[in-house]
Amino acid sequence: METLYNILIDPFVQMYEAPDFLMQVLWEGLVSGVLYALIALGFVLIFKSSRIFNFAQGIMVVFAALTLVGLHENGVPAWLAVPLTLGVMYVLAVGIERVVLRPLVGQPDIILFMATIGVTLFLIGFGEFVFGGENKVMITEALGIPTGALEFNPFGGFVLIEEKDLTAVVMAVLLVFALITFLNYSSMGRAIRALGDDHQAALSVGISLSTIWVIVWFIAGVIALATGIVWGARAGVSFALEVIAYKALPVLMLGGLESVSGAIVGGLAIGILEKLFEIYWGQPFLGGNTETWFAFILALIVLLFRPQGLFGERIIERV
Amino acid sequence: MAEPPVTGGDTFPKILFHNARVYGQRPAVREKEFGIWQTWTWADVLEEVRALSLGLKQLGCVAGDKVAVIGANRPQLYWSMVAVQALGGVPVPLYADSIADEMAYVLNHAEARFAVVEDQEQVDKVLEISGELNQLQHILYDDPKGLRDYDKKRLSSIAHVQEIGRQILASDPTVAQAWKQDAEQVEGGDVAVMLYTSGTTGRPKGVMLTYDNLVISARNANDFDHLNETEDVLAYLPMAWVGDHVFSLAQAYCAGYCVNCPESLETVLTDRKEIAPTYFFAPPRVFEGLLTHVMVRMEDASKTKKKMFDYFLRVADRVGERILNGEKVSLKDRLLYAIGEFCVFGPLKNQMGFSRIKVAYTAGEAIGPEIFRFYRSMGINLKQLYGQTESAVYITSQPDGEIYPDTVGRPFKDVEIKIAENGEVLYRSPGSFKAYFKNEEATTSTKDAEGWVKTGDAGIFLENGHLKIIDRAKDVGKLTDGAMFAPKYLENKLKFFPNIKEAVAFGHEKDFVAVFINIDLIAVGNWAERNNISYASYQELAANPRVYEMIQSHVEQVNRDLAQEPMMSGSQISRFLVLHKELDPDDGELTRTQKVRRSFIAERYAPLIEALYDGSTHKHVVTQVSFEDGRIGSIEADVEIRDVQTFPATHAGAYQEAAE
Amino acid sequence: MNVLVSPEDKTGTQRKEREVLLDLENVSLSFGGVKAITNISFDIQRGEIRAIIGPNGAGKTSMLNVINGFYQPQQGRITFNGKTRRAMKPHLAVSQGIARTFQNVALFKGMSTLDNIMAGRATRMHRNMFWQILYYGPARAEEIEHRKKVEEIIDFLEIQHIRRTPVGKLPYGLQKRVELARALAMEPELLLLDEPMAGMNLEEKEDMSRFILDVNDQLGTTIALIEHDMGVVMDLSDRVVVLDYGRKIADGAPEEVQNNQEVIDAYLGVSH
Amino acid sequence: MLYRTSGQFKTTYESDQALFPVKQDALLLGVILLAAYVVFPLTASEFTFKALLVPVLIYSLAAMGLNILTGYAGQLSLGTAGFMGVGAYACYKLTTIFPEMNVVVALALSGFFSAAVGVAFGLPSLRIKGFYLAIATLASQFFLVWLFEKWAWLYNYNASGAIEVRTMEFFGIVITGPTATPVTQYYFVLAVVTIIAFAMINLTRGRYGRMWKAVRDMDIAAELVGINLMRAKLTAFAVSSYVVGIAGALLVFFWKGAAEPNLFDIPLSFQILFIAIIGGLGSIIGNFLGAILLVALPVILNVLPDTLGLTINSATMEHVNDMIVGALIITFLIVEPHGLARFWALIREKLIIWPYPH
Repeated sequence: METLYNILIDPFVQMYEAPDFLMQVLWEGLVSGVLYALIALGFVLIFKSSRIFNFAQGIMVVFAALTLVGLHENGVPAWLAVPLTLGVMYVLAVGIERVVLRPLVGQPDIILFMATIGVTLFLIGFGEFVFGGENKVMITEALGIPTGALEFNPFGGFVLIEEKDLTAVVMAVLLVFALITFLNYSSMGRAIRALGDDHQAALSVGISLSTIWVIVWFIAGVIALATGIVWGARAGVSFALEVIAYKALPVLMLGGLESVSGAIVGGLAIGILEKLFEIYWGQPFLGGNTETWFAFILALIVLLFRPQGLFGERIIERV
Repeated sequence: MAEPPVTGGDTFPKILFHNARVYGQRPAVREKEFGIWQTWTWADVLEEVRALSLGLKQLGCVAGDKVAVIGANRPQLYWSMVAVQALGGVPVPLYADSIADEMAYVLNHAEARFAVVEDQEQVDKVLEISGELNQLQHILYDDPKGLRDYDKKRLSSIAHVQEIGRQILASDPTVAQAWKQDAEQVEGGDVAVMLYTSGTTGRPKGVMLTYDNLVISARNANDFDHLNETEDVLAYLPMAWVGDHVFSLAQAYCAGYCVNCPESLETVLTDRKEIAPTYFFAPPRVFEGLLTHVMVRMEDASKTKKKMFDYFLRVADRVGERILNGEKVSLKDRLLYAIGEFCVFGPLKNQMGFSRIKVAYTAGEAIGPEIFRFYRSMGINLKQLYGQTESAVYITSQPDGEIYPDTVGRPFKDVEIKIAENGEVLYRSPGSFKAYFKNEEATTSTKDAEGWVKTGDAGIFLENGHLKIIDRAKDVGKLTDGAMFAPKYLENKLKFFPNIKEAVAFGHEKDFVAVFINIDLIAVGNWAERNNISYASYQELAANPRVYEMIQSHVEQVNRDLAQEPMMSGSQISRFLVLHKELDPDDGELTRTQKVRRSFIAERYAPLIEALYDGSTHKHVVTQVSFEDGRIGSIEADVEIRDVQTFPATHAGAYQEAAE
Repeated sequence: MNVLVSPEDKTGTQRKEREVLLDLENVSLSFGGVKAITNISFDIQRGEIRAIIGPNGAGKTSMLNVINGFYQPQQGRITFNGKTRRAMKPHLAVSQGIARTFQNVALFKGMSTLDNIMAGRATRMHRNMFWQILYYGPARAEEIEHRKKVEEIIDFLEIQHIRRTPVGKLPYGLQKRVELARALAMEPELLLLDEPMAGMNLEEKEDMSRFILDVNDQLGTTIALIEHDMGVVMDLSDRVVVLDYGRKIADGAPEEVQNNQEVIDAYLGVSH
Repeated sequence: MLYRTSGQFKTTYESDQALFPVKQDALLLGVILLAAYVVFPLTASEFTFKALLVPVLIYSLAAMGLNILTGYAGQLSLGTAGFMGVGAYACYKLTTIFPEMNVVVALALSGFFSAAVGVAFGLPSLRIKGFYLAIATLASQFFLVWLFEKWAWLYNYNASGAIEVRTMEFFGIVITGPTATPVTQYYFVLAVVTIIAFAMINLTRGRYGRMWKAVRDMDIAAELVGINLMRAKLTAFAVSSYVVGIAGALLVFFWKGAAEPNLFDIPLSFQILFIAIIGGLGSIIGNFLGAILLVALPVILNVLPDTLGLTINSATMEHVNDMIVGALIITFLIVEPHGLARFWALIREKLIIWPYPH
């Protein structure tokens, strides 16, 4: 009985009794959720436009961050390092289009998926080969990101909000808005969205498929860089970061592979829920570190009841 | 004549008893069906034949009855022949593709009381003519597909008849013994089978062959090529043809070897590859087609592979046949040949299904020397023989080590041969037929009182003792100077050049020999393409001077060969022309089997023949043609006529020596 | 030899008894408000060839999907072989005796012709994993027993030469034939054919018609068939039911249906 | 050229459905088995056993298990390493709880544990398809590794958090633990792999194989020919996880000797997946070819600089290795998306129709 009480009732009692701590937890969760959502957005963009499940999205985050820090370490000033890194991401997008996508066009999904795993492996090797494998510190200050912390005292308690996290959220929001604007109001954006439904229709807009692919992969690269900077500022830069790439996957399961809004809502939900679970249930009862799997199990359970995901449409099978 | 051999018996039912005892568990028949080679051992075959035989007996089949057998090579049809023989009846195999009219004639003439047929198609054919058939009582069929709703009063499946036989066997244990005793009453001198020959003129004649004819010939043939119970043959030629009857039944029973029936006519190639027969017969066109197939497929090969392929083919051409004949060949060549065997010949034989070939025969027509040599150089012991229905196949045959592309071999064991005044080949042998069924007149005109049988073919003996067939005896003529003129012989020599598709020779009662030539549009077309000669039609290509030059060189080559041959040097070709149109069955110039209709052509192109002999170099002609869509039109042409060089004879008088 | 063919003295008498094999009563089917089939009733008699025709979008394929349990109708009764049901798991259709082919060939592309047809015998094979692993004894015996049946079907439909070919490499007409073979391997009482001749040339159509008649005639299989080629429908079928916009507009012998004004209008009203 | 199939006709379905209907295939296999059972043990060094032969066999086996699920039944899985871990931990617990238990029995039983876990995680496959399922299998991956870390009972409360294999005997011969010789371990692994490989070949060419492939190629049609999708998918998960579990147990017991939870983390899953894909999905021999390539390559890359007289530090070498493997995967997918097995099949086909080009 007591165990049941401890598991089912007590955590909520704690939340009620220490609302400031709950708020702190929710904020932390929200920040992670924003990052998950960003990575998931990269996935969705690429999947929508080319039906490729881009496993390399997570590693592109690390690669972008690593390139930025690496350049700076080698004496490139920060204001130059950012556009240079964007240049590298563009080259990467072109390279992937030429070397991987073009020769493999028309192959089954799983083959393309495997190819992106190959890209992942290659990027890990390449990044470490060039910049070394050790953990690096994000050049937060050089980029002009504030590093202070804001203190609030709601409910007579204490909540600390780091300014770089705040910057992250703001940046993310801006990025998402920019992206949505681009997708909805530019002809290129509309072409990208149309591509998901019908290749021919998209081509009739007058933009070649390979251009679209390069652009989409480049946008994914930009998102990766933004995510990399923010996450790197929180956790340092190394390929250990790739774990967060995996986090985007349950987000995709929840939100659907093709839904931009799904990616955002799913990302935030998972960020917050996994944090809550870890703090109130994981650490007291399960020895902690439940964040590695919580999101997956959650997504799995949701999918069992809604196989089409939260935002997907019901599929009618035809023969 | 030789003594009838005693081992195994002198009739097929008796040999079957012997085989079931001696080779009981060895495979006797295989048939590709349902994806695998269904196999029956000799013991199984005896059981099947006995059941069928007793069932037939129940249906009323008695000694002396004729039973027609119609269809493709199916084990059940082969069994039905022996089942009938065991009752003292005579099987009469018919060509499965013969039209209803022909079939009606043969069935009536043979007085067939039963017909054993393959499938619905044949049943339909027989039922269609059943009104005209006075004797026919009952039809048996093998494949029941589509026959479900047929009236079964006069129709039973073979399986059903066998079931009746098995019930009789089960109900009375003495039946088996009685049946066997009855079967043993039949003797070697009795008629075993009647084979109808599709004569070029008149109605088909029923050739009656006795058990002795078949059994002795088969045993001699098996001895000659050392064939035994381990052989595998593929039964794919028409069952009504004497060759199939001897190879797939007589020799198979006598040696105890296994006969393999392909799944269908379309799958013969794959089936042959699977079985890889050890003993194989095919008419020249099969070998020719196969070689073309190989060469066409090799055209797409990569450059290096093609080079290697060509190189080893040259090696084979140089030494392959000598190695096959057991002659002395240098170690280096042997080594090269061995490498070629690994890289090319072995795989090629594998693809053609000739990996296990012990002996292969070709007969019926002249085979191109190139083609003949190709197979022999691959290490395939391909030989030629000469025979006909009336002789139960074997008249002459080439012994191992004495192989020539242009002969048909030495007289077969127990066969005597002589050449008549007019050049016709006559023989007397244990295989020569008893008589034509119900045709005394034809019998006496073919077979004389001493047993000499006219073959209808003209031939000569070469100094090496081999017989060489020249032409149909009735076509052989004489030039005005008395030299022998064998048109088909000349035509064949010309046709061995790939560029020449057809040739028609004239010369009987003329001063010299002259020929019409049809070029091969594909071969010459390729040559023209390579040499940048443009042409719009057959007619234009045929009239091209460079084509004429090429053909002229071929004709002169033929003359050069003829000059060295006994008897033939006098009939060298003096003049030729290349016809302005292709000879076509639609115009009646060829038969449907692509044979030249000599007299028709002579009539149709009389002006051209005239021009050949009046010395003119050009002749303008108008010819009527029928197009594929049935319209009739005419073509006009100015046909060039050329003179050809002839050569002095280098071989006169050889014939007389050889004939003695 | 050929066990597909019943003993010879047996003739097709059973067909004349006119026993109802499948009876549909007032069946309706809709997808989220869209009505695919509205209140349709008709029956299929044992041994007949029953055609279901109608313009595009008339609900023909949905009808087949209802019959074999792939779609669950919202209303109505389906009586097959004396048993009444509304819902059924689709994979149970085969063990009930219903097999079908598909409008767009639905073969297993990565498998050979032989394996595709063998897959049609899935419900009849039962040897457990232990024997399967050994591929010996009972498992092999079972495999061979079914291979024999399958070979008879291969022989029946004359597809011997493509036995080992991966079906993905076959021309369309042959794929259709393999699909029919797979359906026959299920030894169905009722065979549903969804446009068996779509996309075929004349010769292939003739072959297929012959096979359909053979199946009906020699194996005694009842056939329900959707087909656009009216000539084929008139030649093959014993009775025809006509659908339009999910409703039944005619039912009867081919020549009756052919002259029915409503049918003529339905066809004229729709362009193809 | 070498494949001369003429004259190899079949008179019974038994021979037509034999393991090797073509004589030359059987011959080739004989040669390979001879090499594996006789030539290698006589010639290989300790290093070769430890770095090449044993890992190749174990990885092949794991990939074979994955191939059953992904290549035959069409269910993409990214959680192979987790199931390997279940096999390894189950074997560890079995041998410590029942010290008398024969190691072969423990091995065989441990497969059942991974099979059970596999079926449990396979249940979602009944509702979830394609990439969604692939992501779902990652759930098992992360959850299981977390479990190996947190559930101290699994590693007998060792302070290190790792499992260590004690010395065990098999009919008097030491086969596990530090004192076991590489040759005996190699023979043991080889025997296990041989047996399972034959079992899988048999399984995949029989009714289960057809059932799985039908589900893979077109699940709706499979259902309508009467295949129970649930049963087909779950048996695939069970068989796959069984084999994978045994591979995991072999990995720890006969190669590494000890294991920490992170051994079974996602990189191992991916390595197995690479082997299966480069080897060829839907093939058994492909797994061996893929494992040879992906295991041998790093070893060669490590040895190569030494033999060339270059000194490159091992960390750099590892990075280069990653790059090369990544590039190789992409290249292979472009050149032959169906893997080495298809490559071999094409060569074999060429040899059969030789000298014809096609």
